[in-house]
Amino acid sequence: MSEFVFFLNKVVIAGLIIGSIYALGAVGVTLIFGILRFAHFPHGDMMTAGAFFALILLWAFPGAGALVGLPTAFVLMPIAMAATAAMAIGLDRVFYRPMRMAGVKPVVMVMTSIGVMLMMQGLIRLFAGTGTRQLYVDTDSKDIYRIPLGGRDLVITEPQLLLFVTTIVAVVALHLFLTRSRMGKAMRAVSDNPDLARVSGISIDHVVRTTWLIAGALAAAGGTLLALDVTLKPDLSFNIILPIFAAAIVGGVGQPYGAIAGGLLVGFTETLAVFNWTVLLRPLKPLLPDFIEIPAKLAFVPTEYKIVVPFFILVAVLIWRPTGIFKGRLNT
Amino acid sequence: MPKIIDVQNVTKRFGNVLAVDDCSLSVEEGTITGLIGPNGAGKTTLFNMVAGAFPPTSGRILLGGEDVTGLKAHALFARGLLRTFQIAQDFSNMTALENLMLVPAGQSGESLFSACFRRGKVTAEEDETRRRADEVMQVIRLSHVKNERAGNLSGGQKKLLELGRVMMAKPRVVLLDEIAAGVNRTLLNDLAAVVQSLNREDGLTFFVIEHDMDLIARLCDPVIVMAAGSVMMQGPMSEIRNDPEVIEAYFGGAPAAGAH
Amino acid sequence: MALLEMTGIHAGYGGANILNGVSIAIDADQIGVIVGPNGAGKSTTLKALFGLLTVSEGSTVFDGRDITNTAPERLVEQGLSFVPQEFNVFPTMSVEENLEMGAYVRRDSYRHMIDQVYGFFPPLKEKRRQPAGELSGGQRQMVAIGRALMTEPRLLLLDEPTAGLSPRYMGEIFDRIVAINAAGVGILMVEQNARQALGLAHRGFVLAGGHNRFTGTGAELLADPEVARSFLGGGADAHD
Amino acid sequence: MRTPPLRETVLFAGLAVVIAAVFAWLGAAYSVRMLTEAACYAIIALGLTIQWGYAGLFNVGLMGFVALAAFMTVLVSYPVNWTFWEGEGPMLLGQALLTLVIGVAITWGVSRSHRHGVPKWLRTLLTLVAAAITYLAVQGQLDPAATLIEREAGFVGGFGLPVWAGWVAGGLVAGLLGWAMGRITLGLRADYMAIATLGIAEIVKAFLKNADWLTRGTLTVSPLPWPVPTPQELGFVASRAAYLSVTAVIIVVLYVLLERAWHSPWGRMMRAIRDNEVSAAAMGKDINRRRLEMFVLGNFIIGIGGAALITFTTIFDPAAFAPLNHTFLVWVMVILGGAGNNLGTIFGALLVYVIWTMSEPIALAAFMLAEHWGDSFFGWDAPADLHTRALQMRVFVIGLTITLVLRFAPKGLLPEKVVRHE
Amino acid sequence: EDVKLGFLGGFTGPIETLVPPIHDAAALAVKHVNDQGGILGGQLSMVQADSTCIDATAASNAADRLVNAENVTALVGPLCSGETIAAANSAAIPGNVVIVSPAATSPALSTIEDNDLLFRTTPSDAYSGEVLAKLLKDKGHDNIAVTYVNNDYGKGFAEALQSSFEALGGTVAANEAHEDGKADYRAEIGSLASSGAQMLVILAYVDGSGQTIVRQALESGDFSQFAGGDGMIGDSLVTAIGEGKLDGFIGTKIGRSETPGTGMYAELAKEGGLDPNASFGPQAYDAAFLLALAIEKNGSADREGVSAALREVATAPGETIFPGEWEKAKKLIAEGTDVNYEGASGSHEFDEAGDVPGVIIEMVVEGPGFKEVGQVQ
Ligand SMILES: Nc1ncnc2c1ncn2[C@@H]1O[C@H](COP(=O)(O)OP(=O)(O)OP(=O)(O)O)[C@@H](O)[C@H]1O
Ligand SMILES: Nc1ncnc2c1ncn2[C@@H]1O[C@H](COP(=O)(O)OP(=O)(O)OP(=O)(O)O)[C@@H](O)[C@H]1O
Ligand SMILES: [Mg+2]
Ligand SMILES: [Mg+2]
Repeated sequence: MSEFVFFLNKVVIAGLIIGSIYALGAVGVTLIFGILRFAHFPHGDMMTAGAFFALILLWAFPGAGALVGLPTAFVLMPIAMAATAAMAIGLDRVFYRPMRMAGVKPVVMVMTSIGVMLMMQGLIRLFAGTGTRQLYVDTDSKDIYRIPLGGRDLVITEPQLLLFVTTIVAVVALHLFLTRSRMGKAMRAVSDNPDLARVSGISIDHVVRTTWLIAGALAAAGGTLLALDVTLKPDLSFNIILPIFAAAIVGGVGQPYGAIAGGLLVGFTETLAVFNWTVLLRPLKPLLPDFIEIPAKLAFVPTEYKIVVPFFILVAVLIWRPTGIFKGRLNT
Repeated sequence: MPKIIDVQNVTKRFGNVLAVDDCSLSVEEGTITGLIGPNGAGKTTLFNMVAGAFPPTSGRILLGGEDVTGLKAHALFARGLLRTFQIAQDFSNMTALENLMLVPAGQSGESLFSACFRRGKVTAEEDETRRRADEVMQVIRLSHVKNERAGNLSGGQKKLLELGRVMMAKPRVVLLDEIAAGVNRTLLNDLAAVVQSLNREDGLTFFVIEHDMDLIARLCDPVIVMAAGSVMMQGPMSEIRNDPEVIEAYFGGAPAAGAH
Repeated sequence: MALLEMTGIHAGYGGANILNGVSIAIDADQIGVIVGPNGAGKSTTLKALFGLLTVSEGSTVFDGRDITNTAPERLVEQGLSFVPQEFNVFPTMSVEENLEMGAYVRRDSYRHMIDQVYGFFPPLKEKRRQPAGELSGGQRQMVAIGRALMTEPRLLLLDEPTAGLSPRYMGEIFDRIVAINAAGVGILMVEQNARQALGLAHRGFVLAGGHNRFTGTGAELLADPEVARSFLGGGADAHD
Repeated sequence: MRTPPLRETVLFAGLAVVIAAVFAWLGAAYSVRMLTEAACYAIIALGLTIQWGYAGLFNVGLMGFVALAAFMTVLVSYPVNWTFWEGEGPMLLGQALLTLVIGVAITWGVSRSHRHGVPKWLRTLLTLVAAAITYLAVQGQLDPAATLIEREAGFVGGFGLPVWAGWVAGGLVAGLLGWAMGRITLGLRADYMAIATLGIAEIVKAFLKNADWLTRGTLTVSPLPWPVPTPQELGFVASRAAYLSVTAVIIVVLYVLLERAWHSPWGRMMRAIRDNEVSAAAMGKDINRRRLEMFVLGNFIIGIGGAALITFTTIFDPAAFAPLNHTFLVWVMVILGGAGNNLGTIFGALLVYVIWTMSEPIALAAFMLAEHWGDSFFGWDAPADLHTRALQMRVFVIGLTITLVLRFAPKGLLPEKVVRHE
Repeated sequence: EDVKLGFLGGFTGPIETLVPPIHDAAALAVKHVNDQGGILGGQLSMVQADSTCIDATAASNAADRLVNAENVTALVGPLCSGETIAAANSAAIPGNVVIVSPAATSPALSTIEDNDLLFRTTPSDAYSGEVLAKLLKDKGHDNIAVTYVNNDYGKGFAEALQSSFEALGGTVAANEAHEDGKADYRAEIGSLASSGAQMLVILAYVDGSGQTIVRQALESGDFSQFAGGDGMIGDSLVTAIGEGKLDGFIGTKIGRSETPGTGMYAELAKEGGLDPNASFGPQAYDAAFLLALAIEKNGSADREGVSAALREVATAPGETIFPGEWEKAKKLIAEGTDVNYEGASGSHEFDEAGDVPGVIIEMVVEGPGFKEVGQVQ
């Protein structure tokens, strides 16, 4: 039993947490991919920027959290989300819109976005330095819930719970928005055929703004929650942009659910890849004949190969479903 | 006459849509066979399978007596089968002329080695190909836009380009999918004459999907009528035009167009 | 008063002008038909009218208002509606969603229009949940026309509406166009099935090489032997 | 002869002026180095332009090929490690290799067993089992061998052959990997292919980084032998100029051959496939074979360029092939120069590399200037960490330059030309 | 005559958080030189270049710029081992430039054919591993789990630690690599925890994976006892995790014997607004100071002879010079007296290979930060 709880902690919960982070990022990436048709590389830095906005707010209103009994950064997160969304829209105005107007190919947009990414990285470091920071201030303390269960604790922290809740709320809301609302459908229409969308009376600018709004806000949420749970570093998201892309693509480009599925898939493969199965086998020891020895370590791969496992799974999934789990869009 | 295309009990499903339903038909060598039928009858789907765009769910397709079910498009081209597309499929970033020069099979310059190291031979071949492409351009009246990007051509011009490819390739069998839609009628008359001469003089077999009854009546014998995924009837145009079932399904009760 | 008046339009796609002074005018209760050889600039005329490319010279007046170079999304609000010749459906959206997108600018209920379109094209009702990209060529054309009808426009622009439709639907489209027009909607369409189209046109325009070549009533153009020979597939020899 | 076209002339002249300025500012030794590195990148970029510009293949795994080719160069041309050859290592490795060959043969055989009436699901199952057993068996033999080699000899060393042989081997093996990878990923559409290539490249790099017995892993291998005399023998400028000539010859040869190919029916066919696969297939072009051809060829060239680059830096460090930076760099070179235009690609490689390296002194100089002005006009006391921040701003400078250039030349500086026959 | 030194460090890249304090420490030495009379009658300056830590191409390019374009007399070297080798082989050695790395710890550096140009002011990992093993064993830990950042530093350290620890009779239940910079290490911690060990040794960087691993291991309750190498020493670790939660964390830190120099440097650093405990800060100070001494001794800004002079000023015999004592040293050198620099991070008696014998300090977390316990024998 205690071994099973260990499994829950190390695989299920850990996979869910990291998967949710990836998913929050991937939803934005996949939306931008679907509607604006390019891979948005600065997304990770948008997540970082969102967390920095939260940090600034935290300095400004340190007591906000204590009022409701939640971490201050979380309470202030909606404002950070709004700020990041505004920033995303601004970036679009300055950098992407002119390119769109010139009718450039998607790959040129990708390169532009890489340029923007480098600029953002430079700026974040310029203003924030390279050190690590915490999003917990003295007035809050990070609650850690330990639920005793068969000799071992099931451990989950407050930011992790908030992360789950946020992810679920965000996904459901986004689903309703995309399938029910007029705007949501218009977004899909623009991604299908922008010219015809205009002919139908849809304002592309409006749709694009909405896209950035959603993507920016979700990125800020993802960044803030990740920083809350771990730490805030300037290179925080640069390191997770690859898994985020992987999640978006393997889920199916342009498919918000795909992003969720992809995020969780990548999250779980990361945790499963290095899980030591011996732990689960140990309790069976008495049942087994003596000559079978349980090895001390029984994992799919050694930890130094952990980073390749998600990619391995990705390639396998793509061979099985060439356009991702949720049959993504084909950019041609 | 031998059957050059022989479709035997072919079925195609897309999910729960039954697009072609146990369809059997054949095209005899040397004919211009028409294929008509209501929208959504499965005509294009049938063409796609004959041309190797995707395999049938079940059934067999023979080309010149050989079983070609499931072969890829390029392999079928090599066996002398060429198709045109209902929704024009041009190489939009290449010029109209290059769209045609691409077509001839067996160009030695298509091997990387020859392209790099056997320039003389390749150049000579190229000159010949270009000359032929220029001729074809004359026939389809696109000479004035031959150096325009194909993507910039008008809807009808793209259709003409599709037909131009047929003239470049000179295959054994040609599948024409609604070549007339959007083509100016005056020009169409000339094109019909080209098809007829390719058929009579060069012995090309044509299998033609068309909704323009004038053109069908003028070119095709026999005509096959498809409805709901399978063959409804087959015969010369005069018979079909007066068949009450066909009138109901296809001409929509009104006296057949083109009968005036 | 003319519902639509294009005068001396010059426009192009960035390079040389394709249109060199095209003029078109129809009244509110009229059907106008544009015919001409391939590449004459017919589609370009409609695109220029609908704000999809920049007009460099000339003006378009709709219902007394100058709409030259107005963005398409604005025009839809003003009661124009357009079926392009190519790329005229949203391929990954279902048939019904395509129709809903047609009604994007409508704030009132448009359910009745959807039913009307289904009534008009029964195959679409069967396929309402299917993505439009999986439809047959003719079915797509039905979706495209249906989408444009959703706003109940005052002026309907159709670029080759009958291309790819079986004779049955072609006949019905023409009947329908007459009916819509009878309800007071102006119609401007490009057609290659020129004889039938000109047969019901109040105004006919023959374009060639980016110019107006002939203008007149439908009947006048049909009767003109020169027009018939050069643009309508020959006069007498069409009956061979 | 035609007169050279205006745009090309102006751009290359401008670039020449910039390079001359760098010579004047930073001296010949450094400038020749920069040019040599840029030339190596130009070779890599030519490989990528074949894949992306010619064939529309979205390869973001190019650092995997570079790493592999660099490793092959080490294996072929690094001096022989006699301790390894005299020990038991070769024998143990031989056994592991034999096991691998047998295992692969059995797996391959099993995977084709459906032709002999074995049901498909059973075949899949058997194949997986055979593959797993092979993996375990090889692993079981390799582990002790690796431990032994690492302990006694460090790593296997090289074969001491000439450097050019290493480069060719590097290109060939990169091409071979491309072939295997292409078989798996070429069916995928651009975006999906991108992540698949990236994934496979990461796997290759992880292997190179962690197989210490083979590559010395994070301990790195250095100094790598050069194909021309080293700076210690000839001095910086002369030896680097010699190296630069070698890479320049490679570029010229590649350029001439690629131009020929591009303007022949082969090039036309590739453009057609890139434009519209469905239609190209209907015109009788074997899409998959041709794309594989392109992919392999491109990777061969990428491999050669990568081998040349790593040889030039004198160190093989498997951790150094960071996934993003270099991949971006080469992509930006291709796109900014003009995908599908060989001259544009070479131009882009030179220009972007100059920007890349100059961003640092420029950022420093700019900050210095700011400090100076701030001090003299406003009595501003510059923060102590100004220099470190300045260096971090280099990424900003690079990003800004990229976005600006793309903004004003969105199709690249020398865009692909539509081939016209007059 | 003015003299120019070069400073190479990974201002961008995986150790970008560590580099600024290291650079500032070297800059402090330069400041001391200039404040106390300058060098060779002129001023000492230091130019920087970004060597990125992981990217060998960028590192050798950056080194080359300093060597060939900036014409520096000597280099305060790159910090990661790979980039140090790259910089040395492709620019410094052919350019006859002395290169002193304050932080490259890989044993591979000792064996390079360097014409006696490559030095370092930090001992190699092999030694640190040995000492940490002994320390842990002495404290009664018999069963440990080790996780290291997968680079030359982490790997060399971990291997040395494992072999020494096992030689002392302890058990290394798990010894696993992890990649730096990931957002989450729960899976790795799980794998380590499954080994059953109670003590987790982390060989990583305090502002990188190290901090995250400590935090997540604490939160999950998998480990309660921690130890780490020099990369983990930094008060920011305690600040980030929370005061009191890490008490008892055992650390080792390279090279600051209780010579008077240590204390003097601590004073000077505080005066200059720097953290005296920053990883590799004292080593960087020493590297720059030593090079300044060597150049002064050599009598010109030329590269020729710097290497020999460096050995002279660093090693006994001679009048002892401590950090900050530039004026005194300058005077002694002018008089022709032999000097011996005893630095902030040790006495720097270079051996054949240009390495210094290690001095390892035991550190422990107490209250708000790390405390020195003393030199490990
Ligand atoms: N990829 C697909 N997925 C699902 N259904 C499809 C697909 N392609 C075609 N169909 C369906 O199969 C049926 C037959 O289509 P097909 O294109 O063959 O018709 P057609 O006879 O060519 O009609 P038209 O004259 O309008 O071109 C249609 O109902 C269509 O909706
Ligand atoms: N996007 C474009 N860019 C450049 N030129 C174009 C573009 N679209 C069309 N053209 C050119 O404009 C001319 C007129 O095209 P248009 O589409 O208006 O013809 P059309 O009269 O509608 O012909 P069709 O009956 O064949 O549809 C053609 O010569 C075509 O090559
Ligand atoms: Mg069809
Ligand atoms: Mg048109």
